[in-house]
Amino acid sequence: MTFEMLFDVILALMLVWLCWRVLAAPDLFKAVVLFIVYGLLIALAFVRLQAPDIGLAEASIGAGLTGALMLDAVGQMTGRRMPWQRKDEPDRKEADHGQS
Amino acid sequence: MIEAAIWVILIPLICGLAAFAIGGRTSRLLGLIGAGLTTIAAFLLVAEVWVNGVWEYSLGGWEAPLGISLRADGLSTFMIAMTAVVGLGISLYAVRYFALTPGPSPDPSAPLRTGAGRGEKSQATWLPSESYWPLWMLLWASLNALFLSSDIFNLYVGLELLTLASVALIILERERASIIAGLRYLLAAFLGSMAYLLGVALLYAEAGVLDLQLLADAELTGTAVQVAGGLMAVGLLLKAALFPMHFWLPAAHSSAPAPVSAALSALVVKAAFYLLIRLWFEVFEPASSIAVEQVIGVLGATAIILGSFQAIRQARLKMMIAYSTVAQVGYLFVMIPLAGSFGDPQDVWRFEAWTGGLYHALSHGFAKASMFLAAGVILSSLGHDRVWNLAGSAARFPVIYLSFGIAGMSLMGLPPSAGFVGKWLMLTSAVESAQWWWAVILLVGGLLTAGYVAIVLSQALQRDVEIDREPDPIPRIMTLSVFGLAVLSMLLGLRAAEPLEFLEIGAPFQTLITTVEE
Amino acid sequence: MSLFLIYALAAVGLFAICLHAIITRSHLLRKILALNMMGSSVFLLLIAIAYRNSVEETADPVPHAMVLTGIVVAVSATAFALALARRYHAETGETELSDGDGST
Amino acid sequence: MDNRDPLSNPGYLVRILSMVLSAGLLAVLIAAVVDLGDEPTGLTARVMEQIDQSGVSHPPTAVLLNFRAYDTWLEVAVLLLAAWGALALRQATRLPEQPQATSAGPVLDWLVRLLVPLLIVTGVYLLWLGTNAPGGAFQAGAVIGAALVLLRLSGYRSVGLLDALWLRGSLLAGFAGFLLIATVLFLAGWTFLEYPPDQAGLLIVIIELLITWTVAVSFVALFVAARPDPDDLNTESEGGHG
Repeated sequence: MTFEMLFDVILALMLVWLCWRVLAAPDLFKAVVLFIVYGLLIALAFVRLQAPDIGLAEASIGAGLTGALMLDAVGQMTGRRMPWQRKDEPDRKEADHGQS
Repeated sequence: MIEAAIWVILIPLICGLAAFAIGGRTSRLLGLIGAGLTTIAAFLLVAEVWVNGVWEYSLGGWEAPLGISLRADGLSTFMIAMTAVVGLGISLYAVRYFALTPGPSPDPSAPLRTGAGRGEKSQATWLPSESYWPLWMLLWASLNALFLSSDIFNLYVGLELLTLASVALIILERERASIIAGLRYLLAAFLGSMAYLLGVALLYAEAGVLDLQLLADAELTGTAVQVAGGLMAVGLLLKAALFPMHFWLPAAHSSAPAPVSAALSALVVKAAFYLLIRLWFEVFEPASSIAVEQVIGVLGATAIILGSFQAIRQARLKMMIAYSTVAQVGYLFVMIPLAGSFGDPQDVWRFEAWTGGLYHALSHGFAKASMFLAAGVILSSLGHDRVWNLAGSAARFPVIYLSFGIAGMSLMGLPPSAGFVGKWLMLTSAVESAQWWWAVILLVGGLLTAGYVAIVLSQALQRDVEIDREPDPIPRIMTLSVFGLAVLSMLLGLRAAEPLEFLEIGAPFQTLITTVEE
Repeated sequence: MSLFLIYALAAVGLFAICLHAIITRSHLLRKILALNMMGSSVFLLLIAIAYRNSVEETADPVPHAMVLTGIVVAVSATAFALALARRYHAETGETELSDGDGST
Repeated sequence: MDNRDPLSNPGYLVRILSMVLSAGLLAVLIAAVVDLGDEPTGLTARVMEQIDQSGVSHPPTAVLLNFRAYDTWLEVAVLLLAAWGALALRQATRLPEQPQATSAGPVLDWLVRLLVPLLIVTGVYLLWLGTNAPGGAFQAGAVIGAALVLLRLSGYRSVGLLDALWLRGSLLAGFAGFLLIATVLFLAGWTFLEYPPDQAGLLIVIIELLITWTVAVSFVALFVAARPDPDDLNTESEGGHG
């Protein structure tokens, strides 16, 4: 087994492990961060498979944009304040209050 | 050559786009124009295929393995024509539906409906009626695109387009129940798409082409092909809501506005069914097996029995009709073991079952659209759709209930309805192939259907009952489209010869067809 | 073992894990994450197939185009699902779909 | 309610059934992949044969925007529907601004001022690159969209500046461009979705430009519209919101 192939095997195993972690990590915020890492590694796998432009799309859309959407959603649905939310921005809770 | 098939996709897209861009009250006009022109184009296509046989077209001038081909055979054109007539009926109905108050849900507190359809200047907010037309046009276009496409990956994109348009229409009124139902539908359909796409990937890896005809000619067999077929079938069954993958359907179909419910039950479910039939009998025929086909048939039979029982138990009319769809979808899939590899290639009853299933799809399309539109009238006029509180309402809108009854007869399969023709063909096939168990299921299903239709009608026909409030008058065009669709589901049974002959054009049973005609 | 086989096996493994997660995880975000990752597992398989189909160092561009299309479709569906899930959460405070409609 | 363990248990039976199902699927899929083997199939050679007539020299771009342009067109429609569906969840026709607040702090502010132009330049470069090298409209649109989201998050005005008409126009541009070009050429007697060989390159560039802009705006719209507007909710306590 060549060194390069070893790299590919490790990358493939990391993908599987990350996927499992994303779906099993108790903390959703952590799960989304891992999801972004997963997206970047998928992009890396695409580059390894001679598809650099698709890797670029996966990194920017699959990991970047989807990750940002997910983070924003986690912020709302777990009540966690995200770094970009100002302190004076009305808290998410306010939108929910009195309804459940 | 006018290439009517291209226009069947282009017209709704152009009108939908214009309706998106302009918005406001103009969108309704554009939607109506789109519906009318698309119907005309659809029937031009029917004439073209009837005269010239199968129509094929390479998009962009790039021939099949490299480019994407469109193909209109009897089956495709049959579905396009059905979509056109049902779609026209739904469009005419929708013109006035979105002008009615208070809308389909008895929730007067929602502020968004103020001004809907009353012609007020409403630049600052999105109104459901305004979004309806462009979305409906896109839904229609995606249906036609699906029926015409001959490329398995293009079909995936078409399926996604159809799903997103459906969900956007379900949530049109922005009500809580419909948002939940839409979300569940979106997730289920997304899962189905992924299974389908994985199948496409395996199939491409095996065969190296994406075109349906080339795949069919390759007569594929082997593990990878069987797995691909299984994945694509499961994905499509999920989208077609075959038991036990129907969990998303009742809520989604019943919580949408009536014209949307009608389109979803009558047309959208059929698109997944159509695609499955096409793949099953053209591409995966050599890789299929009796056992798998019997399993699908059993699922269909279970859907018929359980779906009908659930329909009988429902307290809300729209929910009842939605469960009825679950049951009727079951009939469509009983066709698979009948038309499949149980018999020898030269057994004529396979072809009979195939046409029977498709004719059943046609009759269900008309009947179910009529029923959902009727339920929409009842709901918006009475302000509720509780089955046990319908007493006496038949006197208020007799034509609506008459239509409901006629459509119900077609669902039951009573002669001379179109439902009867479809069911009769499937029954004959079951008897001729000595698969009598399907015949029993078909008959029992008919009785159960009679059960829930009778509940509604017997309630509505009660006399001398106090009604909570005076129902609002119903615009004539709505009554007319409900009635028209129901009558068509009956008339198509009286004149079944031509449509059945039409289905033979390019059907995947060529050897059988010639024997029938000799 | 070829590069194709390594990544293709990883892809089907990812698909199976995601399926399990979609069935058993009830939190909406988790379901959406799993669906999205299921999509990228199929894309990985397609890219591996494209690599397998290489002719003289050029990978098959047809699966590449399919994946690019698929990525955009996946992000559209994901974003739409997120918008619906967030609206649902904001209205009810729920993070899971309840089986409220009494289906079997 | 929110602090409940997100991995709430659906019950043993479901988990075991799901495990069995997934494991079975995995076994079947592995068998399928092994069955496929390493024999190349596919359309590589055919694409390379015809690429000279496509108007672009980068194979994936040729497939996306010429050989299989129909897919790409429908894909833009999918994006349009998602953005439209998400926007239709809210009543307002314009995208709301990020609540105006104090600046994000000098460091972050500086970072944004640096990053945004960089991202936009990268996006345009990717678009230009796409005709003959890895890159393309969707990647470019995503990067520009990211720049716009960043602007928004740091309190600058971006897509909120688009009024209702411009917002619609931007969402529709890619789809409409395709539709217009295809319809006009079709009426002029060409095959549907066929480009005249001389103009193929130019037409593809026009379509790519439009798609880039649409993708960028759609992504921002999806990002913004995903946030529920408190005024839109179907609440039991009506009228409580300003």
